[in-house]
Amino acid sequence: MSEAGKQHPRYMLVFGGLAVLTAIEVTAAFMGFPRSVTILILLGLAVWKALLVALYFMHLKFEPRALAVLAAAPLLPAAIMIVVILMDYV
Amino acid sequence: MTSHAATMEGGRSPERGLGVPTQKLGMWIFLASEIMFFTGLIGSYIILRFGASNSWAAPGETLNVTVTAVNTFFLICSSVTMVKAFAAIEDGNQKMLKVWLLATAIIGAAFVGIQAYEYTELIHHGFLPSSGLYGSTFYSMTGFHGFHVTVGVICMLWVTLKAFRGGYTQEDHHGVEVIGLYWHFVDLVWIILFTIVYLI
Amino acid sequence: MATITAEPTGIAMVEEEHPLPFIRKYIFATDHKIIGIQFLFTCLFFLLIGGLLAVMLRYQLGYPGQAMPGGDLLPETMAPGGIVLPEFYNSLVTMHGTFMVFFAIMPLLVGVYANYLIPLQIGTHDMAFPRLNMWSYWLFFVSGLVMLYSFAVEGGASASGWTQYAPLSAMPEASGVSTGQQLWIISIAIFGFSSLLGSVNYITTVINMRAPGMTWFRLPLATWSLFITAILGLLAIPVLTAALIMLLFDQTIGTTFFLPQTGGQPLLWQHLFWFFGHPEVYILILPAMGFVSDIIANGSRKPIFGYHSMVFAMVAIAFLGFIVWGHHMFQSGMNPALGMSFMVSTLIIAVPSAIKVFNWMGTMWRGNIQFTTPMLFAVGFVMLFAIGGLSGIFMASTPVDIFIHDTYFIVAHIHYVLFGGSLFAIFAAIYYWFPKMFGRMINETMGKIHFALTFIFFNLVFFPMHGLGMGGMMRRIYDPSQYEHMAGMQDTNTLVSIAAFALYGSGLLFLVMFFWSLFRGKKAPANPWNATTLEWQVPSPPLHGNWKEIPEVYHGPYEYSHPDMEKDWLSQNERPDVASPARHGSSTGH
Amino acid sequence: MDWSLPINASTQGVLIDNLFWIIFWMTAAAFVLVEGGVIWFLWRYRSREGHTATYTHGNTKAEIVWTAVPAVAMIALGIYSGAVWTDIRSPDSFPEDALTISVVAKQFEWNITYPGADRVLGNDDDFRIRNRFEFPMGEPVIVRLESEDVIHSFFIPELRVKQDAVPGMTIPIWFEATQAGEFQIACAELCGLGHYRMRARVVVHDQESFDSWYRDQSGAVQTAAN
Amino acid sequence: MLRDKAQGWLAIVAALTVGCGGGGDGAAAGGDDGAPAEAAAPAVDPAIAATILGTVNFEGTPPAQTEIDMSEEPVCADKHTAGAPMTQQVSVADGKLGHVFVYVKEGLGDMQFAVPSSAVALDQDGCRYHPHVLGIQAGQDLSITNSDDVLHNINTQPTINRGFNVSQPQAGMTSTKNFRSAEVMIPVKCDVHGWMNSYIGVLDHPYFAVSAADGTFSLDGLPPGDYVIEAWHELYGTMTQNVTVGEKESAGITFLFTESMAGNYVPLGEPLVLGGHDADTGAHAHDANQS
Repeated sequence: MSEAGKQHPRYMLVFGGLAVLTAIEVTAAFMGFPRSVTILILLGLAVWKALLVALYFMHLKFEPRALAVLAAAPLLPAAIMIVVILMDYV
Repeated sequence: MTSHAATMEGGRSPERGLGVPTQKLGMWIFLASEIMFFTGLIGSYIILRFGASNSWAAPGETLNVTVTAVNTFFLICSSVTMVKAFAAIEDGNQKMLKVWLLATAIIGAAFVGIQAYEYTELIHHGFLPSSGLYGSTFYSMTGFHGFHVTVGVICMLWVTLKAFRGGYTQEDHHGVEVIGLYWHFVDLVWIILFTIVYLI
Repeated sequence: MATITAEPTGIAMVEEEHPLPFIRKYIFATDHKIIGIQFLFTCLFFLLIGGLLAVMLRYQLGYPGQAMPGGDLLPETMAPGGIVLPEFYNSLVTMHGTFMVFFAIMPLLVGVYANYLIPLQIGTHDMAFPRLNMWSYWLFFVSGLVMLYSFAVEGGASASGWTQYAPLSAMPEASGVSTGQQLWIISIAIFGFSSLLGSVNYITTVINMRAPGMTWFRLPLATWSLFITAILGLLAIPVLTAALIMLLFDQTIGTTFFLPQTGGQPLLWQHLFWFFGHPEVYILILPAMGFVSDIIANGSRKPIFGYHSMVFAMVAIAFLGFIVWGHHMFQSGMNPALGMSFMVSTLIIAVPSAIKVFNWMGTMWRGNIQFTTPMLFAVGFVMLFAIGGLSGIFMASTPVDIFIHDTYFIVAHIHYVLFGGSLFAIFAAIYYWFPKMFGRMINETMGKIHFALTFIFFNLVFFPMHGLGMGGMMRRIYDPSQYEHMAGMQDTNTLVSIAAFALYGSGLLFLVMFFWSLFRGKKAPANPWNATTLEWQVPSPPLHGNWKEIPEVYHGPYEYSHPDMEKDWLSQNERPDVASPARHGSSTGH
Repeated sequence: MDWSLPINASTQGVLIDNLFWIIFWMTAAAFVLVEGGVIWFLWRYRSREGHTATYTHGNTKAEIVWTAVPAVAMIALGIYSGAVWTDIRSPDSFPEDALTISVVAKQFEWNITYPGADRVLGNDDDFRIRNRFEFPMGEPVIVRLESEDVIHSFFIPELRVKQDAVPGMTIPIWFEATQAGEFQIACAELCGLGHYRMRARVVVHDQESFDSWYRDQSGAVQTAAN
Repeated sequence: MLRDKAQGWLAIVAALTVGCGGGGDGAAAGGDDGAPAEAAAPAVDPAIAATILGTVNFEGTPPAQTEIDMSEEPVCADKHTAGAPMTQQVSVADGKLGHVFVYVKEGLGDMQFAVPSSAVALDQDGCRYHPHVLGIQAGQDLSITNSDDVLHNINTQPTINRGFNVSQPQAGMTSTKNFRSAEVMIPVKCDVHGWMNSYIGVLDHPYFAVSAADGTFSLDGLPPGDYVIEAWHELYGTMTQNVTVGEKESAGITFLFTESMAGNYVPLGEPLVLGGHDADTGAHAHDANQS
């Protein structure tokens, strides 16, 4: 909090980033790479965008570490859930 | 739990908690459970599609990616207007706060509108929730995201109203920050959804 | 961080000055104590309902196919001429489980005591979000009524077991229940949202609003357990909500998540349900462990044995709770290799539970044990929970589970944990905190009688069930006499049923006594049990806003029988007159 | 009711019962330790004149002991159970060229399809019998479980066999009966209002009587075919 | 199904709004109450009433009846002292076909008929339905009895009406139900005894009959007029004939079913409107019948 207030993160830069990444995504999806590659690229980009939103728009970058940890905590059970259930099918 | 360090050394601890305002902390905890909710939906989708290896239409075949891409862009815009609004009130700029909040609400509404249009189109072409697993998962995931956006828009209007009444000051504007967190989270979920539902 | 406690303090103080109108004080109350009490009364009512359902289904099992006394009051579609119909029996089984798990035990532990205790034990004025707290109660109330109402709709209440295994729960044509089934789903979805609001409140409050000096390792174990429970609920229940929504859609708008015809996966329901369901099991036991820890330390006049390992054990249980769900699915057609890994994690989770049992024994060891009613129930908890834990090892072992899965062995196990465990702890808690909540004591003699009856009849009901299970009697069976291998079991079933009626009777006795003490019990002092935690430092019942000024905490929660002290307890906010027990406090365990 | 498992009539039953009794004695010991300890403490340290509690916050050594002991016990149990589980359920444990029978559950009956003379399922000499499951002892049998509507569970107590039948899945299990006799299939998973009597007759023959029975049945099919 | 769903949503709304009022009122679970009393019938003057007498003949060899194995249900098996029970689907006695549902399909215009106060009985005896095929008027009581001391469940699978699936675990149990609207035919089955099945024809007039073992049937008390008579059989499908009867006349008709008709499309639960078959519902009914 204390960092913010006077000068803000460069929101417009982040916005540009998000827009560009989205554009890349949409094109990449139809470039006809091998499926696995496409999926990898798309997921990578999606995560990147998500991080941009979380770190800058949601200010996680400027919050106490503790809050970031708290925010990320659910990702562990979430990952466990999906991975383990997938293991039942493959 | 992570703040042992801060509070473990005995005696009194001047600084309790995470050093985060209660409202913001509450919202973050709420979002934690939202993550699990969407994991339930998205996880099922992943398992049904990739785990149980059911046949799926290729991207763009059933769904109109172009329209949705535009819609995605809208949602991102609304996130920007949202942070702008927050920045404005941090600077104590009441006028811009109102402007940006209003913009956010409107763009959010537009997003819902376009999604509604998309649905009607799809239903018109006979793609229904009852059209196999594809329909089931698609409508459940996007539907519940849309529901979240709608709720967001309503809260946003409420916050905007309060802003017009001058309810927020440079010192105290938790309301704006909290709704902002929710809004960005919904945006974040859409980023994931757009990728795995429309593009993959 | 002025904001942290500023605004609740504000509220509290303001309301001190001009008291609220009745409706805002007692009906749409935002005071955590009133809300806790609202939960208490509502849950006792649902406990009564759940018990009644159990009595009815036990009657059918004890006297298969015979007309149930008073059964003819029920409509034709449930019990023509008082004879319970199979489909109604299935509803009874389902709703008994549902009411007990969702509307009795869980809210009794969390709704009542998280609300009532947390702000008092951590030394603050109220919850972080009093209004959300109010919503949490009223949503719970509505969901309960919806569930109750489902008995009255055509086709009756849900009959696919409280686990709602799809596709039975997704196919009205298979279960014979459509509306009741949908009401079940909706009710639990509302319930989920209510408990979400609760969790957010409890977690925020504990993190941000502890009194000065109330460090993490000075929190009473009750608060610790409620905090961890809230986290479990926060992360587990949304998954159930998502699954419920898919189930509802399968029922109503023709989706096919769990219907195999178009590739839907019945097992996906089980995975999602138990991903919620197993943490849920710990939601149902962790707070009980917390209460019992407080009460045993108090009843033994001795600091809890191994405070830190108690905390870490709970954290370990909570975490492991998320990776053991598959042990409900060993025979479900899940990949056997996966079964193996789930077995391992399940066996490992037995260890922290064992640690806690031994620590409670360690606490009693060389203590100065008071035979108060709460203490009796707490010790009862330890003895019965131990049995439940041990019988759990049988089904954790996958090969043995092949035989005892879905038999009465499981029923015995779950009831030793949920009734012998959770409910005994709830009784202990009610007896222990009743004076604080209502400013009156429960008559000790009556309490001891209630304990004796409950303890005896409980074991008479549930211990024989192990035997029934070993004999191969399946769960959710309307009439065991239909099978050759259960031919010799009728006597036991009848005995169990009779004991069950008696157990319900002793429950009613408790209610009578409860309400009698509410009005006639003798006035309670602020600290009737000479306890050390903060809630006992305010008058009974505490004033609105709890504290005139926020107390300051100097040491751990269980400073009993400190050698340098005159009296045998030292409350957390007492400045030690001689040597500082705080040093002992912080040098505990490791 | 006597406190015992039903008679055991299968090879895997032996493994399961042994494991059951091993766990029984382990837990019995723990049971005596805990309950005995609690009762002893209750009496020994009861509040009375001149008796005071000892002020202690715990003892690390003790903690380590009662963490390590259960941990070791559980791990040992896990390893042993794992071995047994593999013998019974792992795909490689399935016997070659065993008699393969298809069992299809539906509300509220068991339809058993036998492979017929050629001992191969899925051709026209198969024959189907309702609620009657007959097979020889001393020979491994593979059951391919399916369900038409909801989840049922294929449970034969005396053979220590239990496996859910899940619609949309074909789940193979195998077992080998060690003695002839008549038993019952019980449905162990709530499947609707008829769940409580969704049962079928199990007849375990000795080899010869099975062969003759089997010949009659498949013969009947042949004649019906022509 | 669909009706269920719609009804389900209604209940959802109800529960969320009024729901709080709910609770004890078990009576509401009573289910079907009598259908709305219909307008008093224009009494068909017995003086002029006509009759249609008929026979259903069968040509060819009926499918072999197979034996039902009731060995796992002694209670029922013991009731079949005279030889083991056979499948009931086709009953042919020297060229005559039984279990054929014959009814007036068209010709009554919009005449209204009173609902008889007497109940139609469906008995379950020896794990068989008696009768195997029966007709009933919309709104008329159907009283279902269990004469076996075993569990039976009566699982009706209508297309138009609201179905029910109730159980009778003991001998002597009776439940009374009814169907609100005309539907030919409604399959009935017992899931506990896979071989048990029956068909119920629901009409909003009293002119229907089921051919006896000797193939005969009669439709009495008809007002004079032109009629389309349909004969329905669960295996051989339907046939129709046009008949004209004058005052006090009694016309005779015969239907001829043949072996070759086996496997014909058997209409179930099709709306009884002029203009005949509606392919959709037909197909739907068919599926419903399969499942």
